[in-house]
Amino acid sequence: MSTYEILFWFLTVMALSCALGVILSRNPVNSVLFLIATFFAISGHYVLMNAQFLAIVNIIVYAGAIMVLFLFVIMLMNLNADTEPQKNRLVQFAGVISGGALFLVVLAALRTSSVNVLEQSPTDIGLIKNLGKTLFTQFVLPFEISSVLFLSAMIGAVVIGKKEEAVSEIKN
Amino acid sequence: MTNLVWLVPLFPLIGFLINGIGWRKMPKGAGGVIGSLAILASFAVSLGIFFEVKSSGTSTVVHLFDFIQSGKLYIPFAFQVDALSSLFLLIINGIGFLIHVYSTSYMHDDEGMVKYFAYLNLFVFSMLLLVLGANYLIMFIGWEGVGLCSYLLIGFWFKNRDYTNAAKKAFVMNRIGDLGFLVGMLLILFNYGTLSYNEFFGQLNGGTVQLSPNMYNWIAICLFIGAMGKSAQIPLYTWLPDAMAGPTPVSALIHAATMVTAGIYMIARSNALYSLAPMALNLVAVIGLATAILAASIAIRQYDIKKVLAYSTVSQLGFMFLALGVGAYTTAVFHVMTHAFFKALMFLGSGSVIHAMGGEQDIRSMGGLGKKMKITSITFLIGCLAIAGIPGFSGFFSKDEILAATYAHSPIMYYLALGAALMTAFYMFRLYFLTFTGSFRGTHDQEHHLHESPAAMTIPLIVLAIMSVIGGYVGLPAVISEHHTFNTYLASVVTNFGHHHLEHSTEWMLMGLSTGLVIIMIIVAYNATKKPNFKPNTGLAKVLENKWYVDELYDTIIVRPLLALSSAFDRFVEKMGIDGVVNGVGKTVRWGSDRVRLLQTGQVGFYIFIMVIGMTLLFTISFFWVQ
Amino acid sequence: MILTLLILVPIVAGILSFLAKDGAKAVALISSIATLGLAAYISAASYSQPMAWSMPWIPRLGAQLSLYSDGMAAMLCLLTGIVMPVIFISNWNKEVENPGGFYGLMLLAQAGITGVFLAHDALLFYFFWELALIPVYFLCSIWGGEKRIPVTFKFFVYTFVGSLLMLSAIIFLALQNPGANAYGWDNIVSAGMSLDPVTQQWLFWLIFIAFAIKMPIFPFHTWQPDTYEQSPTSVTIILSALMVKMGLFSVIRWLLPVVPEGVAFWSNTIIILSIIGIIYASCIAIVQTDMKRLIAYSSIAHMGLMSAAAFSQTTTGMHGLMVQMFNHGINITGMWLIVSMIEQRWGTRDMTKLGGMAISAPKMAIAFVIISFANIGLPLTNGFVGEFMLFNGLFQSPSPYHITYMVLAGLGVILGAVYTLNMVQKTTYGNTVDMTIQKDLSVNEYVGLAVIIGIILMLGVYPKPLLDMTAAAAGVMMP
Amino acid sequence: MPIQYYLFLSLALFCIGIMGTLMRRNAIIVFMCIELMLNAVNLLMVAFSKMYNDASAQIFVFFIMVVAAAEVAVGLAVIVMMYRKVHSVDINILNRLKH
Amino acid sequence: MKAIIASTVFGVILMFTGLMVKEKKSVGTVAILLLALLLGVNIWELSAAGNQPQTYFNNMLRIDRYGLWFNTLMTGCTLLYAMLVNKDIQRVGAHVAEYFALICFILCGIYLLSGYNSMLMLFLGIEILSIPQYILAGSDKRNLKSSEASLKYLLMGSFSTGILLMGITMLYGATGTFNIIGFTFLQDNLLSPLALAGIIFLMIALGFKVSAAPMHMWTPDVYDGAPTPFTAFMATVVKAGIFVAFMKLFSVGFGALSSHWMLVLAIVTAATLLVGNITAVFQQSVKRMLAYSSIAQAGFMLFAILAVNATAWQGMIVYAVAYSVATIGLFAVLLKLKDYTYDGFNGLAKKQPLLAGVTAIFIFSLAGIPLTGGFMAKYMVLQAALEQGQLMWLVIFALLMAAISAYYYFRVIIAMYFKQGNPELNSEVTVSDKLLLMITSIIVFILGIAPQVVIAGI
Repeated sequence: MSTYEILFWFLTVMALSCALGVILSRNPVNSVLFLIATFFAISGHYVLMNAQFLAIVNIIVYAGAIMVLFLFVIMLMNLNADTEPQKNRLVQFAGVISGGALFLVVLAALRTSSVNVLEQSPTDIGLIKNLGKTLFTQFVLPFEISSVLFLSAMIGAVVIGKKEEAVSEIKN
Repeated sequence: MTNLVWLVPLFPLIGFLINGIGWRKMPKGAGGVIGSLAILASFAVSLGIFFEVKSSGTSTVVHLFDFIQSGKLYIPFAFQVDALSSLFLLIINGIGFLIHVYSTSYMHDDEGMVKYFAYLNLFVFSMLLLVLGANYLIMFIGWEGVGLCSYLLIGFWFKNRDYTNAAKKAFVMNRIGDLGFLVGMLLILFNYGTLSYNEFFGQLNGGTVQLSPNMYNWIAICLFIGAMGKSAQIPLYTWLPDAMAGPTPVSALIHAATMVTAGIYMIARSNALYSLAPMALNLVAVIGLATAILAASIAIRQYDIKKVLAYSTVSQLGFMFLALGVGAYTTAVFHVMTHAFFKALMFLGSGSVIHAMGGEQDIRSMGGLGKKMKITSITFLIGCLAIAGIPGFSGFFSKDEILAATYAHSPIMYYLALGAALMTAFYMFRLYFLTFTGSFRGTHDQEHHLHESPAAMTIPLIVLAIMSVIGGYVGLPAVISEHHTFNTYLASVVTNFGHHHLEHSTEWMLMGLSTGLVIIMIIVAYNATKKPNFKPNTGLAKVLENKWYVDELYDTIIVRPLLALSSAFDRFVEKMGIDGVVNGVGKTVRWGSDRVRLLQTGQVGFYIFIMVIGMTLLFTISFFWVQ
Repeated sequence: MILTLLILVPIVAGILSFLAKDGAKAVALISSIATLGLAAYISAASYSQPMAWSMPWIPRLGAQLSLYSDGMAAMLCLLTGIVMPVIFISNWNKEVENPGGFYGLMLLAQAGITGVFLAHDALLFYFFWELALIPVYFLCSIWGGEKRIPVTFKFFVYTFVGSLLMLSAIIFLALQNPGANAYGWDNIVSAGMSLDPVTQQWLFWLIFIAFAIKMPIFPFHTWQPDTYEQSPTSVTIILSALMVKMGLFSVIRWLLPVVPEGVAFWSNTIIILSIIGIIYASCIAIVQTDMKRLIAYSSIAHMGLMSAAAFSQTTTGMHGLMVQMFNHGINITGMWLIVSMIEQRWGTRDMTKLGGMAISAPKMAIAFVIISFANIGLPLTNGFVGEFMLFNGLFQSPSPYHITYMVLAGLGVILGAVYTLNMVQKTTYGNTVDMTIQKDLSVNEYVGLAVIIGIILMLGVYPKPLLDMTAAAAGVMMP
Repeated sequence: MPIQYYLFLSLALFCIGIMGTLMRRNAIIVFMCIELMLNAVNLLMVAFSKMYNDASAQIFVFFIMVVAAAEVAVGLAVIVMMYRKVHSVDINILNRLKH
Repeated sequence: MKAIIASTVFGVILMFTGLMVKEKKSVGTVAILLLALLLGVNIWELSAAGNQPQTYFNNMLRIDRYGLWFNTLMTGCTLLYAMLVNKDIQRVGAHVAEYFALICFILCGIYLLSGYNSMLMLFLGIEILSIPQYILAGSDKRNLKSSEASLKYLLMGSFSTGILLMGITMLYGATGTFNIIGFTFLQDNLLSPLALAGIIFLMIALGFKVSAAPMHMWTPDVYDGAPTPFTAFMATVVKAGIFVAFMKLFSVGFGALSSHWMLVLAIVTAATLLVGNITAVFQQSVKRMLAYSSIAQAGFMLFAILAVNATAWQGMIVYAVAYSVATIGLFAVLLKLKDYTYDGFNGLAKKQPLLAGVTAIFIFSLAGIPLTGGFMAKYMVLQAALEQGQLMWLVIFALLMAAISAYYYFRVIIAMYFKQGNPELNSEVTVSDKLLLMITSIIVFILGIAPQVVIAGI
C-alpha cells in the first residue's frame, strides 16, 4: 500500500466525514469550519493529481475568501446552535432517503463505466505556466466574458445591498 | 278529355288558394260559392273522363313533371286515369259537391266559414291526388294530404282542447299507418326499383324479378298497415269516433264517404299484389271481420247520434275489408260506393237534426222529430233501410254480395259477418226510432225551435236518398242478372281472386236468411225503443257503452309508458347521465387543479426535494427501464 | 376569384359595421344581400362544373389558399346566402345593444361558415372552422340569456376539443405525402386512402368526433339544447341552420372519402348511434315545455336521420342528405323566427303559458303551422322529399339490418308528429293569451317568413332544381 | 487509482451536498451545501483532466470557482437583505408565495 | 460576435448613464435608444453573415445564421418590451439604469447561448443569464415577496448549476472534450453510462431553467413574486434563449442519440403539460396564471426539442417569437391594471375597448386559436413532433391539454367582455401605449397568417 494510496484514502475519509460534519453539525460556525476542512481535503486530492496550482487557488479562493465571507455573514447575524432552525425528523429523513436514493441510482448506473486507471506519472499541465498559456490563448473569450458576470454580480451587490426604505407589503 | 285530367285537382286547388289567401277579407257567401263551384267544375270534368273511360275501357298515364330523380330512383308526378280512379273521381266530386252545397247553409253562422271551405277544397284536392296518382308516392302524397286536412277540420273549432286533441290523435294514428305504408313503398322500391303501378304490376305478373311469397306477404302487410290507419281498422280505429268533433258535413265527407275508404282503394288498386299474398289477404279478412263485429257491438250502446254513425262507419269499413280479404275486390269497391251514398246521407241527416236541436247530439233528449222535420226523417229512414240491407235498397246488393263472397270463402266467417250485419240493422233502427218517433224528450225551448232545415240542406239529402235507393242496381246479384255492370266496368283494372260463384239455390237461401233476420232485428229494435228508459248501463252494456275500454287500454299500455320513458330520459339519462359525464370532466379538472395546486407549498426545501425525486426517477427510467 | 369575394365581402362588411355603430344593421343587410347574389351566381355557375381558385400560402408547410365549389358547397353557400338576409330582415325592427358589435360578429361568423363550405385545403378548412366558432361564441355569451356564460363556455370548450383532435389527424394525414400542396384535399384523400385499415380506424374517430360534436350526434349533443336555449335567436338560427350543416358537410367532404376503410368499419356503429339519437331526442322533445329546447331536440333527431343516411353509403342517401341539409336549414330558420316572434310578443317560450295564436295573430299562426308540417316532412313541403330519399338511402344500405334501421328511424317520424303537433296545439290553439304587444306580423317579419314558406312549398312541389344541383356531387361522393 | 474511485467520491460529496440542502433550514448552510456540490464537481473535473491529461478541464475549474464566487456575492447580498427584513435566515418562513 | 461586444458595452454605458443622468425618464429613453442600436447591430451582423456557420476563438463560439436571426428577433422583442413597460420599470425602484444594464447583460447571455460551441460558454451563458435574473427578481426591495422570490430563485438556481456542472463533467469524462461537436462522435450503440448520465443531468439542469416538470416548482413563486415588468422579461425572452441553447445541445450534440433520451424527455414534456395546464385552472391571479401558463407553453416548446428535425428548428423560432410577443403584450396590459385577479378585468371591454381587444388577441394567441401566431407556433412544433414519428400519443395528449388551457385563458375574455365591473387602472393609457399594443397585436396576426416572415430569415 503506497503512500499515494494511504494519502488517497485518508483524504477521502476526511473529505467525506467533514462533509457529513457540515450538514450534521447544529452550529453554523462549525458547519463553516467543517466545510473549510473539506476544501482542504479536496485540495489535497488536487495535489495528488498534480493540480498544484488549483490546490492553492482552492485554498485561497474558497477556504480563504468565500468561506470567510460566509463566516463573516454568520458572525454578523450571530447565528449559533440555539438560533439554528431545525427541520422535523421526518423531513430530514426524507431528505436523507431521497439523496441516498439518487446516490445509489447514479452509482448503479455508472458501475459499469470505463475503468481506466490514473497512473501516478507526474504531469506538468497543472503548472501555472501551462495553465496560464491555455487560459490566455484558448480560453481568452470566456476569461473576458466572465468579466460581464462579475459586472452583473457587482451591480447585484449594489442594487440588492443598498439600504432602501423600510419593508412595506405592497400588492404584487 | 283524359289528358285534361290535371284540371280535376286544379279546380279545388284554385278554390283553396282563393279562399285560403282571402279568408279574412272575403264575405262568407262568396267562400261557399267559390268552394262549391270549384268542386262542381271538377265534377263536370270527371264526368267527361268517366264516360270516356267507360266507353274506351283503356287506362292512360298522364305525365305532368319529374318529381324526384336521383340516380336510378325516378318518380314522376303523373296521374293514372282508368276505371277505378275515374269511378272514385265521381264519388269524391259528386258527394263532395253535395256536401259543399249542404255546408254553405250548415256553416253559415260560423265566422270561419271561408277558412272552412278552403280546408274542404284542399281536402278534395288531396283526395283527388290520392286516387289519381300513377305511383305509390303520389298516392302517399294525397294519403298524407287528406290526413292533414282531416286534422285541420277535426280541430276546426280549435278553441276546444278536446277537439284539438282528437285532431292530434287522428293525425298521429294515421302517421303510424303511414310508416307502414312508407316501409311498404321502400320494400317495393328496393325489390323492383320503381313505384309506378304499371311497371310494378307488370313485374308482378310475369316480370323478370321473382320474389319469395314471403316478401309479397310482407309488402302487402306493410301497405295494409297504412290502410288500417287511414280506414280505421283494428287496432288503429279509435281516432275515427273522436273525429266526430269536426263539423258534421266534414264527418260526412271525410270520415264516411271518401277519406276513410282510401285504404280500400289502395288495396283494390294493388289487387295484383294481394292476389299473390294469401297470408296478407287472410289477415285483411280477419281484421276486417273483427272490426265489423267490434264496432257494431259498440254502436249498440252509444247515445251520441254522431258516435253511432261513426261506429257504424267503422263496422261498414270492416265489411269492405272483409270483402277485400276474401278476394272480392270489386264487391268492396261496390260497397264503398253504396256506403258513400247512404252513410253521407245519414250524416247529413244527423247534421240537419243537430242543426234543428241547436247543437244537441244526445239521442236521449230527442224523439218524435219525424213530425217536425219530414224530409230529414224520411231520407234518414231510407238511409237506415239501405244500410240494414232491405232488398231493393242499394245497401242490400253490395252487402249481400259481400256476405255471399264470404260464405264462399268460409261459412264461419259468413255467420260472424251476418251477426255484424244484424247488429247493424238493430242499432240503426234503434237510432232511428229514438230520434224520429215517439215523443220529444228535450227541453221546451228546444222543442220550440224545432224546424225543418233550409233547402240548401234538404236538397242534398234528397239527392243522396235517391242515390241510396237506385245506386245498387249497377251490381245486381248473379241470381237476378248474369250481367254485373259494375264488375265488368272495373274488370280492366281489378280482377277478383278466388271463385265466388255459388249455386243459385244457396244464394237465394242466404238472401232470404239475411233479409228475414234483418226484419226481425228491426222489430226487436222497435220494441226495445217503444218505451225508452235510460237507466245507467250495467255489465256487458256498460262495457259496450265504454267502447270495450280500448282507449283506456291504449292510454295505459302506450301513452303513459311513452311519457314516463321520455321524462326518464330527460331527467336521468340526459341531465344526470350524459351531461353529468360532460360536466364531470370539467369538475374533475377543477378538482385536480385544486389538489395539484397544493403541491406548491412555498417551501424551497420541498421544491428541491421534488426535484431530487424527479431526478432519481428519470435516472431509473433511462437506465433500468429503457435498457 | 368570385369565390374569395363570397368570403371577403362579409369580412369587410363585418369590420365596417364594427365601425358604423348604428348603421350596422343596414351594412349587414346590404352585404348579406350582396352575398346572396354572389351565392346565386356561383350556384348557377357551378351547376354544370365545379369552380376552383387557389394561390400559394405557406409553401414550406404545404398549405395553400384554395377554394372549391361543387354543387354541394354551392348549395350550402346559397343556403347561407338565403338565411342571413332573412335573419337581418326579420330582425329589422328589433333593437340590440351595441348593434355594431352584434352585426359585425354575425357577418364574421357568416364568413367563417362560408369559408368552411368552400375551403379545399385542410389547414384552411381548420382555420375557417375555428373562425366560425369564435364570433358565435362571443355572440352567445354577450347577447344571450341569463345562464349564457357557463353554457356557451361549455359549448366552446367542447367544440374546441373536437377540432383540436381533428387538427392532429389533419397534420398526420398531411405528413403522409409532404409537398407544396400537402394539405390539398386531393392529397389528403389519397394519403388517407393509402393508409392501412387499422390506422384509418382510429383516424376516423379523431376526425369524426369534431364533426359529431358539431352536428351533434347522440352522445355528444348535450351542449346543444342549452346553447340554443341561452343564445339570442338570430344566433340560434346561425347555429342550427348553418353551423350544424358544417358538421354534416365536413363528414361528406373530409371524412367519408378520406378514411374509407375506417368508415366501412365504423359506419354501423355510427348509424346505430344516430338512430338511438333519433328516438332518444324525439322522446325528450315530447316532454319539453320550452319551445327552444323542444326544437333543439327535434333538430337533434333530424340530424340523427341525416347522419345515419350519410353513413349508409348509398347514392340516394347521400343525395337526399344534401337536399335535406338545405331543407332543414330553411325549415329550422322559419321555426326559430316564429319562436323569436312569439317570445317578443308574449314574453315567454313556455308553451304552458301560451295559446290561441290562431286568433290573436292568425298570419303568424298559419306560417307556424305550415313550417311545423314542413318540419315533420309532410308531402308537398320540402321536408318530405329529402326525408323520403334519406329513408330510401338508409333502407338500401348494404348493412344486413337495413330494414330494422329504417323502421326504427321511421319511429322518429311518428314521434316527430307527436311533439310538433303538441307544440302547435299548445301555442296556436286553445284560448287566447294576451300579448304584450298587440300586433300580428309586421311587414319585415312578413317578408322574412314569406321567403321561407315560399321556398318550402316551391321545393316541396318541384324539388328538381335542388336535386339536379347536387346530383353530381352526390355521385362523386359515392363511387 | 481507478477513475471510479474519484467518480464515486465526488458523487458521494455531491449527494451529501444535496442531502444538506434538503435537511437544513438555514439559508446560509443550504448555500454552503451547494458550494460543497460545486466542489465535488471540481474534484471530478480535475480527476478527468488527469485522466485525459488535458489542461482545459482545470481551466474549467477556474471558471466554476469564478462563477461560484459571483453567485456567493449575490447570494449573500440577498440573504442579508432578507435578514434585514425578517431577522431570520430560515428558509421555511419564505412562504408568502405559494399555491 | 459584434452583438455580444455591443451588448456588454451598452450595458456599461447604461451603468454610467445611471451615474450621470438623474431623472429616470431620460434613462429609460437612453435605454430604448441603446436597445434600438443593439437591434441595428444585430441586423448588421446578420446581413454580414454568410450561410456557413463561423467559429470564433478556437471553437468557443460557433455562430450560424439561425442563431443570429434568433438574436435579432429576441432583441426586437426586448426593444418592444422595453418600449411597452418602460414606465413601469421606472416605477419598480431607484436603480433604473442598472436594471436596463442587467437586461443588456442578459441579452449578452442569450447571444452566447445561441452561438455557444463549448460547454464552458454554455455554462457561462446560463450564469450570465441567471445572475441578473436573481437580482431583477429581488429588485423591488420594498416588497417582501420580491426578495423571497429572489432568494428562492437563487437557491434553486445555484442548485441546478451544480447539476449542470455535474452533467458537463460527466460528458467530459466520457468524451474528453467540452465541444458539442465533439459529442457527435459518441456512438449510438455503445453509449457509455457516463455520457448518458451526463445527458440526463444536463436535461434536468436545462429543464430547470426552462421550468419543465418536475423541476418547475420555482416558476410560479418567482414569476409571481418578481416585479411584474421583470416577470414579463424572464417569462419570455430569457426562457426563449435558454430553449435555443437546450435545442442546440440536444439536436446538434445528442441528436444522433435521440433514442436514448427521447422517452425521458417525452415523459418530462407530458408532465410539464399536465402540471402547467391543470394547476393554472384554479388560479385567481392572472399574473400567477401566466406563470403556470408559461410552464404549459414550455411543454409545447419541448416538442421542438423532442423532434430532432428541420421543422422543429423553425417551429422553435416561431414559437419563441409568437409566445414572447403575446406574453409581453399581455403583461403590458396587466401592468396597466391595479388588480391582477380575474375580477380585475371585469368589464374592461366597456371601459377600455382597445385594451380589451388587444388582450383578447393575445389570449387567443396563447390559447392557439387560428389566425394568431400562437396557433402557427403550436401547429409547427406539433407537426415537427409528428414528422418525428413515434409521438402521436404525446401530440394528442398535448392537444387535450391545449383544450384545458383554453379554459383558463378564456376566463380573462369572459371577465372582460361578458361580466360587469369597473376596473381601475393605475396609469392612464396613453396614445403611444395604444399604438404599441396595436402594433404588437398586428405582429401576432402576421405571425398567424404568414409565419414565413419568421421562417424566411433562417
